[in-house]
Amino acid sequence: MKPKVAFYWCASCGGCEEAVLDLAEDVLPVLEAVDIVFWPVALDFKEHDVEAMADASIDVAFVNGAVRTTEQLRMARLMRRKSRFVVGFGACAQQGGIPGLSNLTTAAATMQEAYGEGTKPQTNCPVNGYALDLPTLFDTVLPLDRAIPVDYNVPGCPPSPKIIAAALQAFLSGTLPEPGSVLAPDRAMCEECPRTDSHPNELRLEHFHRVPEIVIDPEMCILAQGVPCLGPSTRAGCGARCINGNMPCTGCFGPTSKVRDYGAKALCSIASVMGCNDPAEIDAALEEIADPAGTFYRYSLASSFLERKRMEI
Amino acid sequence: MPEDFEPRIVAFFCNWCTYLAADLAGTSRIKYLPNAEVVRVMCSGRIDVQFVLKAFAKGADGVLIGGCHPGDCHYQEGNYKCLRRFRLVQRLLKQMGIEQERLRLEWISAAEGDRVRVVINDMVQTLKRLGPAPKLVEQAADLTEVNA
Amino acid sequence: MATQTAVPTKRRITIDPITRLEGHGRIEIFLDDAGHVERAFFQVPELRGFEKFVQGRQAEDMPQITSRICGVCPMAHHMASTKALDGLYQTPPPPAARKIRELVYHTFMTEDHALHFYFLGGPDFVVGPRAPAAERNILGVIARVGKETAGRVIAMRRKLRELIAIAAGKAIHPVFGVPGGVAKALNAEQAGQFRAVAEEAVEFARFSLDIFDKAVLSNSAYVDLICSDAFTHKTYYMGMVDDRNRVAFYDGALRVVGPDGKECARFRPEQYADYIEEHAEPWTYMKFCHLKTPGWNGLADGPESGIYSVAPLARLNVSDGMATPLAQEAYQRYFATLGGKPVHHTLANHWARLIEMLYAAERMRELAADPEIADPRVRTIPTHAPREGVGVVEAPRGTLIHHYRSDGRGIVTKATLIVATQHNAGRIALSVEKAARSLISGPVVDEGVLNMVEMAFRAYDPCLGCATHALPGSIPLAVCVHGRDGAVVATLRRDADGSVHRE
Amino acid sequence: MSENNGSNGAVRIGVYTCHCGANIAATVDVKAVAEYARSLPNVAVSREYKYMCSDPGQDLIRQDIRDHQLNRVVVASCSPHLHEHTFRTALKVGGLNPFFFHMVNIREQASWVHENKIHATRKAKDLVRAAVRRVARHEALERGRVAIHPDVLVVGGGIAGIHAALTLANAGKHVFLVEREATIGGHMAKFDKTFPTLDCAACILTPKMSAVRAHPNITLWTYAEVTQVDGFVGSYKVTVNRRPRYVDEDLCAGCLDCIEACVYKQAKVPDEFNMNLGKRKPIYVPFPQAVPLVPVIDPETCIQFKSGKCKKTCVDACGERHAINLRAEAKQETIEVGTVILSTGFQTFDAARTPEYGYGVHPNVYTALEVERLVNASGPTNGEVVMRDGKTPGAVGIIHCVGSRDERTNRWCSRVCCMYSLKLAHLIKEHTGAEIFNFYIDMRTPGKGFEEFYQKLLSERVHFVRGRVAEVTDWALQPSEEGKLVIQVEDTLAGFVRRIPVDMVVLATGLEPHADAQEVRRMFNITCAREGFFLERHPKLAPVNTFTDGIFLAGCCQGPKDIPDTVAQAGAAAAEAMALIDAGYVETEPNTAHVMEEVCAGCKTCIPMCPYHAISFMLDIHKSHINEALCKGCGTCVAACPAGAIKQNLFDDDEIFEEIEGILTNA
Repeated sequence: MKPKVAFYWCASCGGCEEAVLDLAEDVLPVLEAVDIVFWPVALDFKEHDVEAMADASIDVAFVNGAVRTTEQLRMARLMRRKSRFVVGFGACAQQGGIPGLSNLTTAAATMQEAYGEGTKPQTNCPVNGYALDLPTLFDTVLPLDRAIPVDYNVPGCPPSPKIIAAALQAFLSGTLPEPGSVLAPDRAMCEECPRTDSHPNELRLEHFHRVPEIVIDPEMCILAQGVPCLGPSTRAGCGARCINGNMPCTGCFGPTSKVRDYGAKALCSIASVMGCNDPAEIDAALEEIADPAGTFYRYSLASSFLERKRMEI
Repeated sequence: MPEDFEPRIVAFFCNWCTYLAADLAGTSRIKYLPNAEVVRVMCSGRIDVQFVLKAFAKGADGVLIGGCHPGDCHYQEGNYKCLRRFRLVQRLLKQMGIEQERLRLEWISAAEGDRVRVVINDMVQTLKRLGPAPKLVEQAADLTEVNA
Repeated sequence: MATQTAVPTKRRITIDPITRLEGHGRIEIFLDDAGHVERAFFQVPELRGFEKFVQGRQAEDMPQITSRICGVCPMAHHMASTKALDGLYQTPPPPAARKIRELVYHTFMTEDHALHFYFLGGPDFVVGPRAPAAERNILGVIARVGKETAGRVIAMRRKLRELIAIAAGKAIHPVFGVPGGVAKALNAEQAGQFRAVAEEAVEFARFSLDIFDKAVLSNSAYVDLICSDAFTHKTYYMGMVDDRNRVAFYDGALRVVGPDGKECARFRPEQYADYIEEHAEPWTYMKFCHLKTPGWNGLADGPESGIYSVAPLARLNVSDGMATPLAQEAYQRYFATLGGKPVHHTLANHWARLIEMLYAAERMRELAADPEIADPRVRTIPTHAPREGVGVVEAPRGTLIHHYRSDGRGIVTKATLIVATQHNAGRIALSVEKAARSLISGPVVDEGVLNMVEMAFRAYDPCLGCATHALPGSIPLAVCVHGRDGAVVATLRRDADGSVHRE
Repeated sequence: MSENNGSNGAVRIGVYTCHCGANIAATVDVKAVAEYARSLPNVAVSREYKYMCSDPGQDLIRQDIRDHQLNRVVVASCSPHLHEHTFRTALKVGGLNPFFFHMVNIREQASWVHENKIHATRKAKDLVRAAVRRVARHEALERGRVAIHPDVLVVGGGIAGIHAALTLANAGKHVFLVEREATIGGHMAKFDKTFPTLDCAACILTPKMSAVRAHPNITLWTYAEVTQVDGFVGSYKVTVNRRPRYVDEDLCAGCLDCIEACVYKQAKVPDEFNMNLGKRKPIYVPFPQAVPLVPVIDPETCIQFKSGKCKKTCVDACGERHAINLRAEAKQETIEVGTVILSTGFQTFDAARTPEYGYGVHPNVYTALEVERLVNASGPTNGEVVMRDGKTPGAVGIIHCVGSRDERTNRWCSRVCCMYSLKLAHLIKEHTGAEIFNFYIDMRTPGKGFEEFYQKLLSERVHFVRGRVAEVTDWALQPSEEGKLVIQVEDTLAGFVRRIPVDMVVLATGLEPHADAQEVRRMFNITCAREGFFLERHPKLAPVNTFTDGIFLAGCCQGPKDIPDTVAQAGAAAAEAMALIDAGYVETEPNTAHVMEEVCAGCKTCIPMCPYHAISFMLDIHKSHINEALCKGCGTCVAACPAGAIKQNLFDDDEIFEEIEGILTNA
């Protein structure tokens, strides 16, 4: 009997689904090998169909997107209950992703920004006699594993075809690593970076550069050029896609298993390779890292130790 | 803020300078406030920014880093690595809504036992003025809303 | 849930996992005592909040951050954002960089239009609106056009997306856009790959138009359907045109024509705020865009209502022609067939889309053949302090506006993002209500009705992915029919595979 | 013996809270702490005991390891710097790997620094909780061994350095003795007699000096300075800069004809060795018994160097030997040694910093060291105590504690001034029969024969006035004061202010660290105490050790002391060095870092982090590698590794995170 597979999405952009489609011809054999019991984007099964299933009757559920609304949380819990394995699929599920940057602000401030002083959407709004409702937003975006227990994660924004295929294969062949693992190499991206050899042995940066200021040499290690590249902090598996686009790694694959807080560690190592000792020189150099939170926690703020900005909510 | 608020400080002291200074303060019976609890590391260069943020995440009201004076590092340059990380993480803390005074870096040599007193007492006063570090409670509210 | 306590349990019936999962595109229909549609609502129930949390970010990070608004058309956001940075830093890209951007962008337009026609919009026509629901999906299309053609579609799309990855790093969430240029030059070999695939793409687009000819235009029933009143709205239209008022995707002026097809505005993208504004309703997170003149007069069409639409239908309506020969032929035939400009038939979007696909492919071919495309000079280093910038492109689904302000260090202080589906929101609501009104009478609602309603909806290819997560056009609808008392008379659902369910 | 590496079975922790007599128990509720520890997870045993470091205390641990199958131990007592080694040894003896141990410092960091028992106890509990969580993550470790290079560097050729060098050399160790001045001997060489025995300094020192010169195991470099020190215990790489003396030590026979032949017929240059009370020539030996007895040419004053127009009579005088080389240049010597003894000595307090005593204003105000030269038979006056005006003083005032025990200058007691003041009083009286007045704050004679010497002076009718002198002035208020220096002082015994006219004033200047002590300390990577003297590892348990393994202290660079103490300390330092050398190796802390190759992606971030070049990049497998022998365990690379691919023994992330959470997890 084919393994039962479910796909589900929370707060995400749809890129993870596109990434699955991008397997193109390759996805077909995989899809034939499994029995997809739930895929809102493509198939007609509804919540009560899932409710009706026996607990743990779905073999594996791939869930992408962060958890940001009560419904997403409720559905995530449902998937958890019905599935033997839940796999966080993509950066948003694993780390909160870019929507996690909302943790630098609040739902109220977000509404204010969008609608100003005028009419604001109401979660419960009678419109001339008709009762309509809208869901509520959390102030804090949660990575999937802070909403429900997650067995595995497939990293990336979006995950690369290579590791998607590998992950599906791992489930089909039952060759699974220990629970809690991230289904990608447990080494930093430099390993697969074509420029890694151009990183000098004794790198000491006196200055940092922001992208607009510098023409990035397409052959040389980007960090060595003074542009904060997070490849050294970031898990491999993407195939150095951004580097091949001649842009620095921004860390969508998250940390290795040895690092607890991606951004803190990335920040720590970037600061370590600085050359200057004088506080004034250090500060001058750091001026070029104008947005540490957005630079080091681009995808991982919601999964960081601090989780969100401390503020009145 | 409650009147009796006692700030909790996690202090990372390097083995060769600041930790010895604390020992000296002890042997000299110098009295200071009991709010700081010390984690000993061999060098301030060992202090990972993760440690600092973990401390804040776990409810520390302040984090104190003590290392050898510039030029005096037992390991030559570890304290400069520490300084660079400190300057950068300060910028991050600001964005995360954590007052920069809550993280403090002090050079205290093995001879400066009294400096330990001055720094810790002063930091405690600062933290009492700032009040407890804002804790992460709001998200729990989100979750309970769903469970309701 | 909070809302449950506020309103009796009947509301829960409308809360359907499908609509929930998609999170979006919920439709609520309320009937009067006579069982006629009194009111229908199209709701978008989520707010992504990008405009807020991008404040404080480095401006140069915006193209990569905002592409995460939508994983379906990330290139559109990436490009609009990159152009906004050009403006922010007052640094136009060097010629090669501009051409590389255009080349990649037209590659993307070709690929995205293909996706919609074959995977999403196609079934309605290729298979047929009245075909059994179970067949009315991509598999049905494959059955009709043959496996070999299907394979061609998949392969074409893959090649196009691989090209995008070569130039932009990634097809999903590209990285190559930087203020005043692109991060990476194309080498001669890569330009060659583009040329080769462009040839194929042109052929592929023509072939797709042929399929449309055979499957749709040769079928008078379909043509009647397209032209039927249920799918017709006389609204304003907006789209981007070049200096000769031909359809433009990457750059140009914004042109607005009225229900009568006459130009009533033509302005530079950065002036958008002088012409359009957003209107909020308490029952949806989606903001409705409308023209400042005549202004917001509720959900109505006609010259008195500021509601307008964008996307292929609109783009063809606002333009005087296409900039490439083959597309121009198709353009003329299109208006000849549909009775001249403007075309108000929502379903004509599908045809217009294919014409645009042909244009995109032809444009791709031109650009790939341009020797300057391989010029290594692809960056201009900004010398001005950043201040404010507006970037506008035509996304597959219509005009996309990114507008940033920053401080002197290039830290974003304010961002306004207007996505295609917001321009269309008013007209989508109209279409849904009109389809409902004209098709539903009495509580008996059958599948046909539902499919008609969805066709109206899907024709816009509403990339709710930009404000929601749904793949374009595949919005499974839940229609809840309420009696006067508000009690639900019926809930029907039309899902992506075309099947319909009554509950 | 077979050692439990802890891998077997569940974690079983023994927690031991020490009273340290009342040191801890007075301020920390030790019972409560032990009680609390018992409630913590994985804790199998929790005890409190009067003195954990005592044998019975250690036996407790050893016993419990056996009886309760403990595989982790926490001791809450004093600073790990004091007893970590003690308890680790106890574990080892108990059959447990010594690194399954963590020490909690509730004395220096709780009981001694806090007053409120509730707070101190709460803090102690927090720290114990943190340690219990931490120690559970500890792993079995082995100490590394570093071979000790048998050669020793002794820096400073005063009596301390001389004695240490000879002791080592006699034991067959090769010693490099480096002295900044042109001769060894240091301050002691300037003294006439030594207290309290009054035996002649030269008689006891000069034989040792020539013994150094003669000793086959000693390489003596005078007129030389250490300029660079690399490496660590066992193998220090040291660079020595030998300044040119322009007279070749190997060729010179010490006939001193060159000095005689100098175009300067009369010595015209102030003679530093004689505190500028005498004169020397541009080519000179500091004093007749100098070692090496090789002249130095002072380029500042030599005509040849200043104008190039000298007849170079010295060169002619040297003749066939060609020992004089006016073109000589500085020589850099690089040596490797396993251990270092610092005996860099002290400088005397600059009397000008106490202007009220008129030094430099009134010609007849002298420092003690100047008087040492005056009373010295080989001094500028051949032992005659005559003042600058040539007169012999009839009354002399000796002012104690100049630059000692003084809030405005140096706060410490210089330990030797009382005794040398008595000595000088005796000598001056002996030489001149003058009336001697000692002005003292307290008379400190805490040494063998010291008090007796004081009594002897009293019997010699030397006057003693207790009181800190207010000023020394030549402003006469009455005829008897005309032409005299008047010492104004409050006699705190008599209880009134006295004005005592004298002819000569001697300032008993104190001892202080060398001006460049800080540079030296940095070079050798050791610590200075607050006042600037080099800091010993422990005042009682390791008085000649520093915090840097293999570097030892002897003499006044560690603090003021007299000759007997200095020599004793020099012997001790030599013994410590020998202990290392004869052991042949030193056991290192296993707190080194290592790369987890399966995680390392070869990003090279770690490589510039290491000040010891312990990290290399292995091109074949494209990963970093840490040479554990070179790693000093600072952990900087561990924090810097962006992938978390480097572990540090004893300070691994797992351990430190547990400690942090432990502290902040309120029970």
